[in-house]
Amino acid sequence: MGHLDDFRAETRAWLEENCPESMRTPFSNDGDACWGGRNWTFASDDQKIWLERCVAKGYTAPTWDEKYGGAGLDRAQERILRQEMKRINARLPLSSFGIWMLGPALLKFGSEEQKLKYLPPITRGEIRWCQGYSEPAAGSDLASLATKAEDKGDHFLVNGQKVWTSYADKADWIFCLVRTDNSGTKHQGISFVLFDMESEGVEARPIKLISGRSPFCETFFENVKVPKENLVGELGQGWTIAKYLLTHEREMIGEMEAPRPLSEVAAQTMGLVDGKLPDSLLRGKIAEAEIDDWAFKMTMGRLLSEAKAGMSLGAKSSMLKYYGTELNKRRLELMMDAAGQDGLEWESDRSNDGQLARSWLRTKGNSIEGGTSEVQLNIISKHILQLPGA
Amino acid sequence: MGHLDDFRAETRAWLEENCPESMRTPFSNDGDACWGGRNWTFASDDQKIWLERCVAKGYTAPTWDEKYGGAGLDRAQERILRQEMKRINARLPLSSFGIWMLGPALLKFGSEEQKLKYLPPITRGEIRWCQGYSEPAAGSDLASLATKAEDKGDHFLVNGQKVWTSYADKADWIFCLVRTDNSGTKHQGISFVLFDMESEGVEARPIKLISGRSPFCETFFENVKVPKENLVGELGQGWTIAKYLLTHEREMIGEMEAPRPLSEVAAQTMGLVDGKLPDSLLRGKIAEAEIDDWAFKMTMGRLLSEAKAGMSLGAKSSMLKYYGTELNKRRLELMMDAAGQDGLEWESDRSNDGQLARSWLRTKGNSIEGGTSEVQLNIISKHILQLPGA
Amino acid sequence: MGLVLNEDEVMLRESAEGFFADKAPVTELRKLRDGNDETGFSRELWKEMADMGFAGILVPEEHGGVDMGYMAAGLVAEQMGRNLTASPFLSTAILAATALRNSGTPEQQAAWLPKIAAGDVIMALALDEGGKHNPRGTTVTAKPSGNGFKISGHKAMVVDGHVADALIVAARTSGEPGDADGISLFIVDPKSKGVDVERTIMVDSRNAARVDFDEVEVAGDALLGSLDEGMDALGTVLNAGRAAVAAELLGTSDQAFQITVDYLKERKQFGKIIGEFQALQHRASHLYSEMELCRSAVLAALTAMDANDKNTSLYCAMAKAKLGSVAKLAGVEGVQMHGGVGMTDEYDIGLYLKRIRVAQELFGDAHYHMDQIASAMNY
Amino acid sequence: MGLVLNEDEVMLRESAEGFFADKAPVTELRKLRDGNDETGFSRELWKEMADMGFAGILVPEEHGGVDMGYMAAGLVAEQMGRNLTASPFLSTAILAATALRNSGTPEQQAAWLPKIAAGDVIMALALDEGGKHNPRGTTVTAKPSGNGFKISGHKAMVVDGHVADALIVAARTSGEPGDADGISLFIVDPKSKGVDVERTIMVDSRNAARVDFDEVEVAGDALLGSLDEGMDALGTVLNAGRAAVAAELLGTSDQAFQITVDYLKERKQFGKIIGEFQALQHRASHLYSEMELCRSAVLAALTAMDANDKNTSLYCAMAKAKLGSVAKLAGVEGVQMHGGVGMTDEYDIGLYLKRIRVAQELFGDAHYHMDQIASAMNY
Repeated sequence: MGHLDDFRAETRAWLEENCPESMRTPFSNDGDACWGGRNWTFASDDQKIWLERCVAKGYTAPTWDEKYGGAGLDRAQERILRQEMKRINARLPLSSFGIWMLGPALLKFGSEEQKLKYLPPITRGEIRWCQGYSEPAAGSDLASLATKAEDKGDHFLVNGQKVWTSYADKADWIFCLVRTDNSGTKHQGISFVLFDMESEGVEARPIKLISGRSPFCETFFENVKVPKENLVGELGQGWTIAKYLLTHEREMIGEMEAPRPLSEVAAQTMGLVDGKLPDSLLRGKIAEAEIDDWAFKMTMGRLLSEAKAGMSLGAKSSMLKYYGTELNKRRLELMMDAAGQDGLEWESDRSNDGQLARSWLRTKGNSIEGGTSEVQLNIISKHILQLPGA
Repeated sequence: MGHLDDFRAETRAWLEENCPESMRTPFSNDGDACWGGRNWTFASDDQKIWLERCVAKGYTAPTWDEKYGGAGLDRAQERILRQEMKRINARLPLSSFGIWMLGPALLKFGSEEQKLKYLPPITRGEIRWCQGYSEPAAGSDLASLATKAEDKGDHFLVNGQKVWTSYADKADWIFCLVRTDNSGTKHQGISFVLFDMESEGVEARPIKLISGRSPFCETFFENVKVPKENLVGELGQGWTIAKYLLTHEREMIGEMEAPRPLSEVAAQTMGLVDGKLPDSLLRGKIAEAEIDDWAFKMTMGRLLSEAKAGMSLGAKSSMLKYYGTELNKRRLELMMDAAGQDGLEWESDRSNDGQLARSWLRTKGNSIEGGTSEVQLNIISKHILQLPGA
Repeated sequence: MGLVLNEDEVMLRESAEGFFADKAPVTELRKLRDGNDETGFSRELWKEMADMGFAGILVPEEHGGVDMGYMAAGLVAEQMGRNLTASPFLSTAILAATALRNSGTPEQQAAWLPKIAAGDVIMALALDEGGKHNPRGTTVTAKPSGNGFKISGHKAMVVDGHVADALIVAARTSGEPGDADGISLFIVDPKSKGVDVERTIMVDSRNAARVDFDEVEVAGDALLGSLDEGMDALGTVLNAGRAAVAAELLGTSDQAFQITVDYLKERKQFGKIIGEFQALQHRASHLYSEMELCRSAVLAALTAMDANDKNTSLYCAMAKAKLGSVAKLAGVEGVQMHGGVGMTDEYDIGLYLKRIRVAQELFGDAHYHMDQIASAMNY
Repeated sequence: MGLVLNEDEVMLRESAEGFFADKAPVTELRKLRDGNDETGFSRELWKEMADMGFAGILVPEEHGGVDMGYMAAGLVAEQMGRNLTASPFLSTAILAATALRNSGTPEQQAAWLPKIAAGDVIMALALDEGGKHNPRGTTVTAKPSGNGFKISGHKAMVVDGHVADALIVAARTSGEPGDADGISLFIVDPKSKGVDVERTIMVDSRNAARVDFDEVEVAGDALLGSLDEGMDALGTVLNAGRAAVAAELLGTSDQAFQITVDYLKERKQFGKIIGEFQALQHRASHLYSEMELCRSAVLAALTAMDANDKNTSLYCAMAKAKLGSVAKLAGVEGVQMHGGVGMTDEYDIGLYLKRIRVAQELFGDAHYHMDQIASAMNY
């Protein structure tokens, strides 16, 4: 383990030296994240410096190979890096769908040219990506997508509409599922293509959510020309790639960590009487949620260890997605209960512009996006319990 | 209302005069009920006297016409009788499937001869009836019953098997659903027949339940001859009669009243600390259950009033059946929680032979018998919410 | 209790149904919100509600009201709930009217009740101070000063407080926070020196305010009801408020349920109408059953109010608790069954979810009432 | 914590799996029950379990045990739970062995541990007194008397108390019921004068007893652990008991779930296998998810026991709470999904429901632990 101990010491020293003070505090709101991209404006000099230093080390995508802009770390080293960053509360230098989603897909399904072309700019935060999966008529039934890409010799001609494209209005490029063939089952004939959002015929319109925010868009494609070399994997292999990414995303969503113990938030909000929360029923529900939170974290740890030991996670990712998102919804309901009337303010400074209420509303989408809870339960029924007709 | 006031005064006086002291206490266990029948042994002289006096007044079936052994009371009078009996805690003089189930069916679908033949012995507690509906392969899917009755000229020849026949081993006669025709849909070709359990070829075997009791039987019919005049209603009308009775039964099961407030039982079992139940979470769940109990009773009252005002109860009986039985299950779970380890004893005198535990186990059947909760939810989905494909 | 509406009540319900669907549907709330309306409600609508008799629904006839009682008021509240109608109905027609008719002096009644009935005045109850409902916890003080009192302290969640012409303020005239005794009610002009009103825009786009009192002087005749015994008067006001909010929640949650069922019949996924999926059917049918219980609970509470039944407080608390719980379920299930579009501002279901959150908190959430009920029933 | 079994543990689990499925399946419990067996368990089985090393699984090697630790003990308990195996494993191999190895004098260890490992002795913990678990509420007293003590009072739910060769009794040597301090543990011979043992047959057909102590004299060396500080020793014993019962419940509820899923795949209704009904599928899948969390909770608690982690008490409490809740759900859903046959004694699911009821109550139900956890975490 000497090699790892050395790595830890080096990493700690490097972080101590290079991570600016102001980058050592948790994100206080959505605006604190650094997403990069052609039109990115840094929130502060420190944000810029921190990104640049991490890019130079390959730390925005630590496990990717160095030729793709990564640091070439193995899993053990990556964990150490994460631990050391957490130790000083270092912010994530770059938030990126390119790193979290497109990257893994390209690494597994892309050609070497594609990897070399797309991955380095992603790691440098130069190109911001968005994901074009869902369509209005499809919803949970992702595979019934209708956006079509016609073969026009050297390019595809893309026509159709996507919805729930996260930050499409701010993204530079899109990775997109399109239908290249109508003849087989709905899962066949789907392909995975990449194109520039500045291409002629692309329009992104933000959708206003119940939280008052607009992180998603409706995105329209009218005769968009996509060069053939922008196809990832084989023609018709899009569904396989999408499923791979969905499993990946499901795990990530399931993993979203609760920043502070619920009981601590509640105690601060309501105050304690004789050392106890004054609402004894809420106290019980909070204890129940914290027990579940603990058991859920233990489960993620266990399944991760099993995965490392070579057992496949498979459909269990659906269980994590289902339970994690429902638990998070419960968590925010309980926080709202604890805050009571104070948590209902929407626009005041006092409430940080209704942050709690907006977060509460935002969580309602957790069990819908990335496959609804109902879809996850269907998957468990079919693939794990093997119930007939599921 | 003078007429009703008079009736109340008369009834009160009659009860005062005629109800023996020992019949003025609640049933303390199953054995206290009087079921009557050919082989009935009265638990006490008082039980016998009380039955005989009620029979003479027509009070075992108060709303039935006098010629059928009833008292010919209208609904308002019947309510007064019930109130006055409750006032002195008078026991039900006769528990009878004949009165609760067969009677209403005969009154609606039977011929005049059948009414005159069967109803009076029912009101006198001379013939004890059981119900032959469920079959092993049918379960919730009642209409898929297979017990067949072949037309042999002057009689039907009945062959098949029933299950969940309550007290079939103790009953004198059975009212029974049989298949007289296989050619149509499964709901067609079902007929409703009556026959003597002493007929050759009838055998009833008690089923031991998880509660340790055996109120139900498996009942076998091998070449049982049933005279044709024992058919109730038309040939093939059995399903209509059965549905009528099920709705009736559903309302009755939904109506089963909780004898004592849960909170009172819990306070007695656990004791109070500073005037509160020591388990604050259980206290909250009990309050929740009592609120639901109240709202459920209010709902039964409201729907009853609506029914009287001419609005049809219809599929709402499924809602009552579903909610009432699930609530009762919750109630017994909470009583077990309150009793803790003391409630787990099964055979001691202290625990009255494990009465609480056995009652708890018994309630698990509430949401199964008379149509499972799932079947009730299906009915609500289809007939009330009119959801497609339900 | 029959809990079945009589002919007059059926007529009133139908007229309210038509009125609110026509004059104040959900699109009106959106207009007020998106136009950043200063008041958050429509004064014209309120005037029309007065013309319909709704503003004076609890005001005695001699003061110009129609005096139809709580069942009637509840039927109106239910329709407002169904349409998410913003108006001072709760604050003025229910809470203030109840306080004045039960505890006001003849002079106070003559001064305020006719104006309430005419829709000429808006009054607001300033009771809660922190995040959770806690009447006994009142810390705002009213100290004797000359012939009157000086009021100091802070109130929050004062519904319609930012547009009120008069505030009914609960203040402590003796005892300590936590005591039931020692609270008194005062009618305070918000334009008085030392009163500072801050409008708070809530998640449901409806109206509330925080109000600061800095040594606010009021005359002796500002006292509403008996000195130190304000909890008695408040008891009835809160019963009325709980029953009315429960009735509103009945309308809100039932409508949320209805639009969800409609959506289930319309939306297709995996080649099926989603209403065909049994898992959703069973959840919808469960919610239907809960809604039936809710309706009975609300009717029972309103009936008890009108009959001045000895169980009134208990029934109002139980109805508020039951509606609080079930309405939350209806909101959450509604959004989930709508799927992605349920998260968009474009669909109405989210607005229902938000209003339910606020209303279930008003005058005590389900936990508050369960605790109170258990204590009242000695367990 | 990886929470993944190592090779030794996998081997142990497999051997326990085979052993209990072979020697002590559910039919054995039925035989003991229906034959009105006097002891309620099989002494031969217990002897065989000792031969397998299970009786001495926590006994140090120098005392003849295999000293494999709590993870190992939990794996055995899980398999016993799966088969509803009745045996003195919990009372003797877990509770008594933990108490003795942690708090016993060398003499006490030498006297009892080898016999425990050999399966030659049964010991029972006499702690609870009323319906609900409440160690601090101990009212049984032990008063100084000569060189020893006199014990008086009543104990209930003494698991295996009717067959025990020795009782470990928690008694108050100072302080008042409710105090954590002032409790001491004693090893008491049930054949002593003044001890009255009544076997109580429980809903799960398993063994417990009520024990009366009427001025029972014990010598000074009967004291197990420190005088007045018995709660320290008890703390570890209860952690072990909670982790072991949680592990047993994991086996019981997982098996209840499995036989239910099997039934769903087999039973036909309305022309369909009932497992095709989506409403049942979703409920089963939810339960599956809960079972996954349960497995992690149990493994985490057992791992903490073995590592003597600072969070051991917390983890054991959380595991017991979680298993208590989910196992109840598994039992209730199991019976409901079986429909009518689930109500019959012929099918096994009812036996699982019954055992779950008893086990979830042992050493504190979910409410008890939630309350304790909240207090421990300062809220």
